[in-house]
Amino acid sequence: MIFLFIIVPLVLAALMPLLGKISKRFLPDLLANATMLFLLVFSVISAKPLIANGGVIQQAFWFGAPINIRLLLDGFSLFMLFTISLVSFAVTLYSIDYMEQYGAKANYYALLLLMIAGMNGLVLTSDLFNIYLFLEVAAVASYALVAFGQGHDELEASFKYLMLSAVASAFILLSIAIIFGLTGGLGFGAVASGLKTLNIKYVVGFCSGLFLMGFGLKTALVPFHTWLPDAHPSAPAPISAMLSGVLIKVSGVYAMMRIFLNVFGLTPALTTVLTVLGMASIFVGALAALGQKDIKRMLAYSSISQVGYVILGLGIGTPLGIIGGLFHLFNHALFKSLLFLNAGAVEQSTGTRSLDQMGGLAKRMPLTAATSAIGSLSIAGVPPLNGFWSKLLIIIALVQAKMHVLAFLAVLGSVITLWYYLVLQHNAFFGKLNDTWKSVKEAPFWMSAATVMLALLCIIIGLVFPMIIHSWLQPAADVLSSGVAVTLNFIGF
Amino acid sequence: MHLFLMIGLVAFSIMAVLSRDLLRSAINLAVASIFLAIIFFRMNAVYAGVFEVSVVAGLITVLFITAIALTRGDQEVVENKRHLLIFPLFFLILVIIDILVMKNLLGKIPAMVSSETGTFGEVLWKQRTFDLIGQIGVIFAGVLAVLALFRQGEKNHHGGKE
Amino acid sequence: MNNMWILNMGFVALLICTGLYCLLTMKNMVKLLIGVEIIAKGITLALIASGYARDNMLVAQSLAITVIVVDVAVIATALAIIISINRHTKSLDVRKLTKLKG
Amino acid sequence: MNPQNLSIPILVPFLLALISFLLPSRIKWLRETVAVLGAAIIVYIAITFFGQKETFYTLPWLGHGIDFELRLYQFSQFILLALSGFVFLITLYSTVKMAGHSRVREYYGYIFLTAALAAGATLANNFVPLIFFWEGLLITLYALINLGGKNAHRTAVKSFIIGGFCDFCMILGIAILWSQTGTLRMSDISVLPQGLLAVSFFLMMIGAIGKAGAMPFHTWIPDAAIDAPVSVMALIPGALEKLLGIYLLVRITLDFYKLEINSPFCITLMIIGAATIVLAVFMALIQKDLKKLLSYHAVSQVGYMILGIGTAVPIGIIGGIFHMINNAIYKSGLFLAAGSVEHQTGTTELKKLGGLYRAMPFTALGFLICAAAISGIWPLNGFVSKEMIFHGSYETGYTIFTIAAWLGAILTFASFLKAGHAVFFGPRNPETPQVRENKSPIYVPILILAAICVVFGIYNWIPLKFFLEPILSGHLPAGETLNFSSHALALFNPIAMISMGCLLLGLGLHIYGFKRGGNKAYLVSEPIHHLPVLNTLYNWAEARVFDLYEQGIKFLQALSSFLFKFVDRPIDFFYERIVVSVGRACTGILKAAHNGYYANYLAWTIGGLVLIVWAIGALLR
Repeated sequence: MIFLFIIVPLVLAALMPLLGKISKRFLPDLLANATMLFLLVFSVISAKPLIANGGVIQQAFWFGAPINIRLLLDGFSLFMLFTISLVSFAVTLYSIDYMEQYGAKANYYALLLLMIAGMNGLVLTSDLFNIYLFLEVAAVASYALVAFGQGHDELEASFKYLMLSAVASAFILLSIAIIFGLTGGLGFGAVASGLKTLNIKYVVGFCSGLFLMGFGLKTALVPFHTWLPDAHPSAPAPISAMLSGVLIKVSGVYAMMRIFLNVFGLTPALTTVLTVLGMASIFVGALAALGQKDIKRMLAYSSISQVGYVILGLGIGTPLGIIGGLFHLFNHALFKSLLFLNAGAVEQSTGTRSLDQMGGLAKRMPLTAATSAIGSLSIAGVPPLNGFWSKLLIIIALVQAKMHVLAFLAVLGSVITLWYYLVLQHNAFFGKLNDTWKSVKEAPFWMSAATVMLALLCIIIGLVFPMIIHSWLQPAADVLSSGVAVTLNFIGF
Repeated sequence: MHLFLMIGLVAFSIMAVLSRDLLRSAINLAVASIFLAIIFFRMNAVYAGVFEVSVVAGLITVLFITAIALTRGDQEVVENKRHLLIFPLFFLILVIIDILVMKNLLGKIPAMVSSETGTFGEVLWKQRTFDLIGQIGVIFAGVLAVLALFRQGEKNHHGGKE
Repeated sequence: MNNMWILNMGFVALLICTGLYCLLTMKNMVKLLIGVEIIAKGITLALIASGYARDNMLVAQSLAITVIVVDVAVIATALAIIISINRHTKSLDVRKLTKLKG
Repeated sequence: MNPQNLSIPILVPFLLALISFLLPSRIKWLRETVAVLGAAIIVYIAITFFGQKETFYTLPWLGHGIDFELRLYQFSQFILLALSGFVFLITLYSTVKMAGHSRVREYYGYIFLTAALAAGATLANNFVPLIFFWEGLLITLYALINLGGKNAHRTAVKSFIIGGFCDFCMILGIAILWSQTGTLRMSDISVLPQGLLAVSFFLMMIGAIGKAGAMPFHTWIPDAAIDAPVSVMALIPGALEKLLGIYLLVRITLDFYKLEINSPFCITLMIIGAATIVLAVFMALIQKDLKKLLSYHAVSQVGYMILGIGTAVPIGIIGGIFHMINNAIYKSGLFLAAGSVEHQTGTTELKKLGGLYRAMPFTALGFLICAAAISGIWPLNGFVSKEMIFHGSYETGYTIFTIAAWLGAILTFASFLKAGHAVFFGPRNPETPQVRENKSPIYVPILILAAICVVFGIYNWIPLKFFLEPILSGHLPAGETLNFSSHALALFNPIAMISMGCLLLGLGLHIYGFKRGGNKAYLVSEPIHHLPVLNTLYNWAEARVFDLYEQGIKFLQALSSFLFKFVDRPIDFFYERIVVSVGRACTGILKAAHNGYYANYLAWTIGGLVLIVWAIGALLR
């Protein structure tokens, strides 16, 4: 039952406020973690065998009677489901200790679960309008979560995020309305076949421009990235991890790629625009990160830069590029959430996010420093960690596609990445211990558990990445690279 | 008639933007909503029209007015008067571009035939069931968001950064 | 029928641009929200117009209702944020919200 | 045997390493118990693996021939058994010796990690996993040396760089081999060393002998003898590195490349071997510190193995391999004995020791047997393997190498007479405190190793028949059989007579030096030390003139100061002024652009939209 992916977090989110009345901490902690663990295991054990022979459409049942909810599960959506579940499990684990300081844990978990339900719904649907709808579910929950601290910064960030995001959603919906007006359908299959018979490339181009802007804003592509450096640092650390780790990818990259590759079909024009935007993101993000003093803001800019790589890889549209892009998406989900969680641990222990005030924390927080070093090296693309392989795949794909200049620029961007991560690592964890932090303690158990888990995954995946590519990425990439054809098979829907 | 309603809709929207009093803006917006609702009725979209009137013209306006009342009394933000001059210019250019583009498009978009049967309820329940799940999610999210934002800090109130 | 759709879309464009103008130039946060609301109206109109053009009214209506519900949630959240900001800064001016930059 | 079981010898020590890292240090005996039991399990696994049929295991990994392939056959079974035996003995020994060390948790973790990596390197049947395990050993070695005293870090870096250089050569060699043969599966490769392949042979040979610690890649070993914990010395340079390095060398010379007797490759190997024997033993002779003396012998003995393998005649090769295992046994025994002495007296300087045989009878007994074995005294194992090497080198016709080996034998015996005399006999040094025998976990491993020395010497058919002859069995012309045990202990042939003569010479040398040195045993080598030409050479050697690493460092320092002035400064100017300022300017512009105004951000967004729609329109045209 794939439907459980949506309904379980939704029901639990509804129950959370009631549970919060009974038990302030224990029950919400337990249930939220149990849910995430269930989703993670479910996605690996139950859902994976379903797609052994390609995508399936599953119908939901209501008391034995079939109802009109048909969920599309294929390699791509399963891959995203797995990524979401993995990161959110780490995040809930981390939240057990971290969210104590904010209070209202039940409310927090309810919003987090809603966000996950929204993302899962987005990933599983096969209908344009539902994409918009579930995107909004996740987005509304994320506005509240960004502002969860109720401080001035949080509210300011959340307001800008909301206002820009609302415009983006509006443009996405406008584009959907136009397509609805042209084809009269909303399902992927109906739209794809309708557009095929209509042959109106300029209007489709206009619509893809609107989608690009809308989903690009959710993805934080330059020049639509402006909300991200405000919103991601202001959120509580687990939410930063969630937003940077998965939300921008699900509501941005997934939706964009699903529509462009499987519904519209990738045109050379789109490839050009996507690669240029990806490149711009890489550089703007990296250069802006270089000048940051706030550790979380630096990480946020770095997200822009890394998502640029993902878009660059996917935008090429060749099978290798798609694999590289998806792999980088997954890796970025791992190490960026790891780094945000570490930044949260540092902030909780020291009370500051400013890199200038830190220094030598490795002596007091060895585990945090070590995991953070793994994350930094991985994101900077140092072999044999996972980030290296995905960047390598993207660069090889660029060379294969005869885009040598872009390949060179991608390498250059990676060098800048290494630069500012060395700055981060050096200023925060190495060097002389600042006297202020003599009594700083290592992060509590669950927080360390989450970061260690992610760091270990970074290393293990770096070592066994061919297996990951074979079992998880290849089916996803097959779906994307087969283009519109795969969607037209579901035309009966 | 359709055209007049449309023009009315746009006009009240513009007034909502340009009006310097927030309360008046909100009311103008509600009026624009009513115009939209009438357009919906004329286009056979009865349910959407009812919803537009009750929710947008009603609920959202109430929300706006509550918010305005809650925030009033502090430093008032007065919009620049120049908008009264700039906006018509902007709007004129907009209309010209709009007319040119639309004229260009007239008759160029091919039509697709699609027909449907059943009643509104059937469609909503049988065909777009998934939307209902999404709606439930959005409503939950909105409610929880408001709860989260207006919660009284328990201990360790984090938001003390004024 | 098709030309009717294009005409409607023209008005949709006008509404959206009005909303964007509001978002771009206005100072008051509540006013900005009104701009968002105007854009939302334009989108709802676009949906209904599309359904009308394709004789797909029932689906279009259910879409429009969903959009309205979504809108309410977004507006409610936004107003909650605005009221919270107002508690901190005693102001509604969006131009004073520039603490996060760089 | 189930192929999947092949990964057990790698995974079990790895798990043990994890457990050792994670065990709480509060419970006192737990860690030691776990370590010893774990080591016993490793030995048990190795025993069950011994004598199994040849087994292959392949786990698909990167594709393109780069897979995780393991192979179990006679040779790797044997090496695996030897490895795990040493790990067990050293662990047992460490329970007492390392008990007071502050970082003992890391120590056991790294020991087991070393065991896992060494097992992996032994079993690997594909060059890429081999390199992976090989490099991993470099890292654990670095970490283990680092556990030592205050200068340990410098030595650790030195060992890391030297090892890294050798490994780099090996990787280069493997890369060439791959490009020429197109396969990375070790069991598939068998080529004639011609053209580029000859280059790759030399490169891989450097990797192998560098691991084994032959000249000129030996210089970190004497330094580590002082700085690293003695059990680490006994395990890694004493046993593991010899086993692995020589194992790889044998694989290279027997399997990967088909070498002719007396081909240039063999001559090169023999030259390296002979030079290593003689030069290192000269250095060993004059050492006044027991551990340092042993470490030079560790280098010198490698020379015998390389010489034996370089002869490319069956008896020489078998002798080399036999010498490898023998050397590992008695050399770790000697190191452990030195550690035992150090544990009680707190020093290993010969000058401060003396007459310990009464106080520490077991240590003394073990040391003496091992010392006799390394000197090649009949009927111990060292005698057997050295005789075979002498025979082998004599058969090639280049008698000069045999003579060099004999010279080495003379000096080895002399230096061990000196060491044994100075430590265990003679008058008690008044400075050394009252000592007594160590606890049994310290002397039992020493005695076990000494006992093996005796058994392998007298009953040399056991190792020869069970361990060594199967290795060569595939490489012989059809119909020929190997039987070395018949003449292994024969005293009455010219070569054995000469060897015995050499030992007498060594004894004479010792007595002469003892008289000259005023009856002070630690001074017996002074006459040789002060011979006219040798003295200068020794002085240079003490000043590390021959240490390629130190010289390389000096050269690099000179080069770097040159580069700093004439290359780096201009580049730095470019970098400072241009790259950084451009970067800073970009960052500044971007920071200014993100000014926090909502309208500004929205304008970007809408501008971007317009631009994109325009671009798509233009591109569609």
